[in-house]
Amino acid sequence: MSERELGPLDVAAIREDFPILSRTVRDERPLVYLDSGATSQKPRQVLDAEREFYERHNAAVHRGAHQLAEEATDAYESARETIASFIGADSDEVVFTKNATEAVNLVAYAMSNAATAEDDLRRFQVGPGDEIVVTEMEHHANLVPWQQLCQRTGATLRWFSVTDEGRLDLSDLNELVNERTKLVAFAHQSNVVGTVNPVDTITARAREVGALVLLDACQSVPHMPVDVAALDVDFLAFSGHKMLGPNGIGVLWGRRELLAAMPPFISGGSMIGVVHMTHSTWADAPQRFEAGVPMAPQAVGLAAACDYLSKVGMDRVAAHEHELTEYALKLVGAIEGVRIVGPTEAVDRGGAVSFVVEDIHPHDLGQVLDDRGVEVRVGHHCAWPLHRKLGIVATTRASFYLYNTLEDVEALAEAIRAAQRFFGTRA
Amino acid sequence: MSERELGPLDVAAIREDFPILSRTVRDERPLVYLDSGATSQKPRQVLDAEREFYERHNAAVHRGAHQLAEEATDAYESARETIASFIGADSDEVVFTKNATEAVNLVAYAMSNAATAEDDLRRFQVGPGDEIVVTEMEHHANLVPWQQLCQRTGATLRWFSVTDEGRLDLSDLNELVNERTKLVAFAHQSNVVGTVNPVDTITARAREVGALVLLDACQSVPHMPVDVAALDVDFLAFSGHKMLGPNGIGVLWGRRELLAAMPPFISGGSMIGVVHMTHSTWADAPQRFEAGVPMAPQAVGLAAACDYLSKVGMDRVAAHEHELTEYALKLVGAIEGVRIVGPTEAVDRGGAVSFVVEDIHPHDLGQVLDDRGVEVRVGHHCAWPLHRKLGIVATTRASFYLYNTLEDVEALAEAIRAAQRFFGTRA
Amino acid sequence: MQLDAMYQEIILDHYRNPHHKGLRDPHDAEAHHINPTCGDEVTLRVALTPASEGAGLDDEATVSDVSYEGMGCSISQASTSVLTDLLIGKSVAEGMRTLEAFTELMQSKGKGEPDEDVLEDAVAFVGVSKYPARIKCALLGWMAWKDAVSQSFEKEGA
Amino acid sequence: MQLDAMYQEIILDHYRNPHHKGLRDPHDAEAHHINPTCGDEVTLRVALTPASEGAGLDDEATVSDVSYEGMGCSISQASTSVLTDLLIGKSVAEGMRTLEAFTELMQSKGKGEPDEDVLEDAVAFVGVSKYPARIKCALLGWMAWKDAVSQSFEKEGA
Ligand SMILES: Cc1ncc(COP(=O)(O)O)c(C=O)c1O
Ligand SMILES: Cc1ncc(COP(=O)(O)O)c(C=O)c1O
Repeated sequence: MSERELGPLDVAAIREDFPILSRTVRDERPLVYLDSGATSQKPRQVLDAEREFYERHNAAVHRGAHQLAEEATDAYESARETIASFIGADSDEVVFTKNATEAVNLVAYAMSNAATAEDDLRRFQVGPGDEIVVTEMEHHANLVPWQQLCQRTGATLRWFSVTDEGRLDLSDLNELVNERTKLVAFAHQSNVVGTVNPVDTITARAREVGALVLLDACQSVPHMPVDVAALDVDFLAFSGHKMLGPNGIGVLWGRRELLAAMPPFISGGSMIGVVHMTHSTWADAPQRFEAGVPMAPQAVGLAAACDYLSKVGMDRVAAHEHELTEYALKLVGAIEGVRIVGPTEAVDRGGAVSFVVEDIHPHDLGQVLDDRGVEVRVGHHCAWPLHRKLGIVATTRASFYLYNTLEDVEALAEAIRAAQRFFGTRA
Repeated sequence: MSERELGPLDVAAIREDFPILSRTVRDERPLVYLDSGATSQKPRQVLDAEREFYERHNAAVHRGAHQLAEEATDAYESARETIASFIGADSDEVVFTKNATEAVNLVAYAMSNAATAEDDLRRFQVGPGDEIVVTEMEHHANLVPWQQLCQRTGATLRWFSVTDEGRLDLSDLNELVNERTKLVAFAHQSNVVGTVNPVDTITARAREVGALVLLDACQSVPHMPVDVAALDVDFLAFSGHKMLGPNGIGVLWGRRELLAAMPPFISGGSMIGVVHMTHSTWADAPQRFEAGVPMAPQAVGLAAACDYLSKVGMDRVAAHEHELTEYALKLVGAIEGVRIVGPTEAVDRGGAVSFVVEDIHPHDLGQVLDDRGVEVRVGHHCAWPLHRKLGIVATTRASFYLYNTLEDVEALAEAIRAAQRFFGTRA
Repeated sequence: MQLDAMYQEIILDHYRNPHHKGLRDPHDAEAHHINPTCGDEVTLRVALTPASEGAGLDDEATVSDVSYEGMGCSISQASTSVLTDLLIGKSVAEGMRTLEAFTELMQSKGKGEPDEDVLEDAVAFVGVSKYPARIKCALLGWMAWKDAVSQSFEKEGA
Repeated sequence: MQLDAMYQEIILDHYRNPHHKGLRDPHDAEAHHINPTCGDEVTLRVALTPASEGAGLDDEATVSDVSYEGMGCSISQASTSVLTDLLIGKSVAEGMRTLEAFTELMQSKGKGEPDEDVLEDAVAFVGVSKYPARIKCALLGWMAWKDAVSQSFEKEGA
């Protein structure tokens, strides 16, 4: 899309839609919310859509024949369509979970369940001698479930290491991903260093050896156009709450033929075919993976979030964040005593900017920033191995979204300098 | 509590709090919502509490140090306290799940995970020769997960059968629950026939043989006072959406010492102690069982629901539903050609009233009822084995809550007669 | 009262007096389908006759018999009864086209303008398409028929 | 600016010039604690001396040394430094009472009125108790101390 076609975001108008952004924190400081990587704020439109569901159409979906149940089911399935088309998928390939973490666990547990299933599910079965490959920069949500799968099955966990600049080291790609590899799981975009990983390179190798690929899209789907048709991965996981949607809903997208064959994870009502005391059969996907009364109002809210983002345009969102990221890298990177952790150029890089400030622990830094209304995250951001690898206990992370402004970046830089003055580490 | 102290519910005032109850369905018929057993409607107070969280305090809980994160964490943990005290529990014994189905699966998966865990978790381990006991009246949510556990581990599933009146047949209690029994799982109150099961009798026997007890409280916690301290069970599972709370949240209550020992189920962020590439350790309960960004706004909404119910008084709610149930059993039971399925007296029985109408299939009956605005559920209500046992393919179920009136019951009876006229089965 | 639009006399007639009910032999294949939400079941058999002496079973084969047993609501029972009237004597290919027309009608949300030449009595089900929860009922027997035919083909091929 | 209330001079002094830092021998037990949200760590050793010649290790034993190594924020580091000043030379029982008083102060939401005779420099942490996310920081060394003491007792008992 050309510059002209794209045009900039009307951030001021967007901010009007987010009630929380007009509140103040601490001593009446305006809120500078720079923690969207952890969770995003919600526009009025999303909250209204969810409430409208509760006030007008609320019923248990897929379980009733009366009018409310019909309307609720229709709202739920229409939401699935909206969300599917937001990522270029068909709606029967979209499974609702409670968050991205459950989505990853769903695949990991389905794989160990395949081991005790009667059918021929070789594609999903793992055991001693088989390997699962992850990366050192994964969020715990895309690491611990695979550790646990290996523990349950006797498979081996291997991983790509990370360079000092926070990029994946792919030099041993062909060795790491080999004939024993059953699945490769990695983040589309790092939640700590912002790195956008080379999906094509990795999936190409995975395809050569017949390994499945799961992409953790928690930090990509909210921030850039993502099209599963173009990605050539097998599974995609993301959370609603990071993309203007409600809490309590996540998505697992999976290739139709894989979802069709995969054994269930959580079992119970609405995911069954027939139930006898001694055995049960399963419904088709996606229902097979959605046991119990689902989070229909949250699905409706998430669909409203997709509509909101689509209206703004994901290209525009990405371009806006790119601008913020460049500015932040420049402004924050220029402060004496501050070191950006991760790529210092806004190339193949999203808007999570982590850094360390000499002689000020992130907790202490975060405290000073908070005191000035600048809300960032401090710690290891659920990526402990990445921090250990980079030789850092903890970092401070600023992360952006469509409602952030260049002034927010300036407030961040100014607050860092204030912390340096407060702790006497710089003049 | 004496009659005078108790006093009746002010149903008219209560109904004012539920926006959906003033809508109409089909040809402008007033809504007669008799499907609360599937899901309840939500009062304004609950929707307001959830929205207030989003608009004022939204942040990722337990993951940030800034003011919003503090407020969000505080709201989430205060909600846990409210919900805990609603069932007479301590808050660190309350685990949030997405629904009751996940809560049951959590225990079932923790048990199979115990098998591959390194620690000594004998209490949770099951394998060939061990037995899990359920009942024939279970909702699929409290049956299929145990079938699956048995499939994963080689343990044997056994069950109490059900009498023709829809009561548990406990004649073989001592044989069924024996030294091989590792866990007994059963419903506090049937979602189909309304039967309230004799918890004490069953738990007493389970205690004798050292079996764990899980109570499916989906249909009891919303409708009667429930006090875990008095119940002597080990686990209790219920859903928020059936008790005026939001969708997307459920509760697993567990005894402190069991939760402390139990291995995790879903793994990822926020449930860890330390994470290395090769291994991880776990946080204490309840965090250990709450991986990923949780459904904090839904927890806040559920706490508001508990507050709402407490203010009305659970004794009052139970008494009101008892009155409705008695009236329904009388009115509906008196219609020629109608047979109540389950106890016909309102003794040890809650407000789920299922029935069959001679020569009219439940689907057809439901259609006529719906045409008149009377919203009931038809089918097997996720309790297929119970229906098979009772020799019925499907039933029609009316289920009540605090917002239902005696007039709703009359509308139901009138609509059944209308269906009989429509299909020409009675004059 | 929208009920009359849904429960047209034709439907109630077929429900009360189902055609071709009861399982019969000979048959090439039998399919058993269940509606998981309500537990309704249908067991349906098809007998096919090759289009010409010595030919195999293909799209040109004639549906020589359809018989069934089942329990369920008026919609599922009547629609299976209508199915037997429509399909017995037709070629498999014609049968599949009828199935397609019927499925399309069911997805029309009450707005379908069915071709009476193709669907005959089945046009009466247009009202059902307004009730999403009932569409499965109407399709139950049809899905079983489709399944039984492809089983017949597979058996032959094996 | 609420920061000054939180980061009192005493805290910053201890942070910049920690007391008794560095692991020393002899010691009876060592505990390693981690704050899972930020990764901060402390390794802390205790050496206990029985209350009287020949007596076992019990509540009357004297805390003869506390030494530690660790990385973390000003609050966790300063509070561990303050801890060593407060506990070295005290009896275990007195130490536990101090821990209790400190824990209570941390739970006071900024409204505690700490007993300066018991808590000495540790009263400076009252401001921290207003920030729930930081309470764990302040308690990190204290929890390690409690742990090391009970390990010492267990070893003796074994
Ligand atoms: C008795 C019983 N158990 C379990 C469940 C499952 O609850 P949910 O679907 O909210 O997980 C229900 C309701 O559907 C129920 O009535
Ligand atoms: C890259 C990445 N993966 C996974 C997750 C887990 O998401 P959730 O906690 O919503 O399940 C997150 C966010 O916390 C993330 O940033």
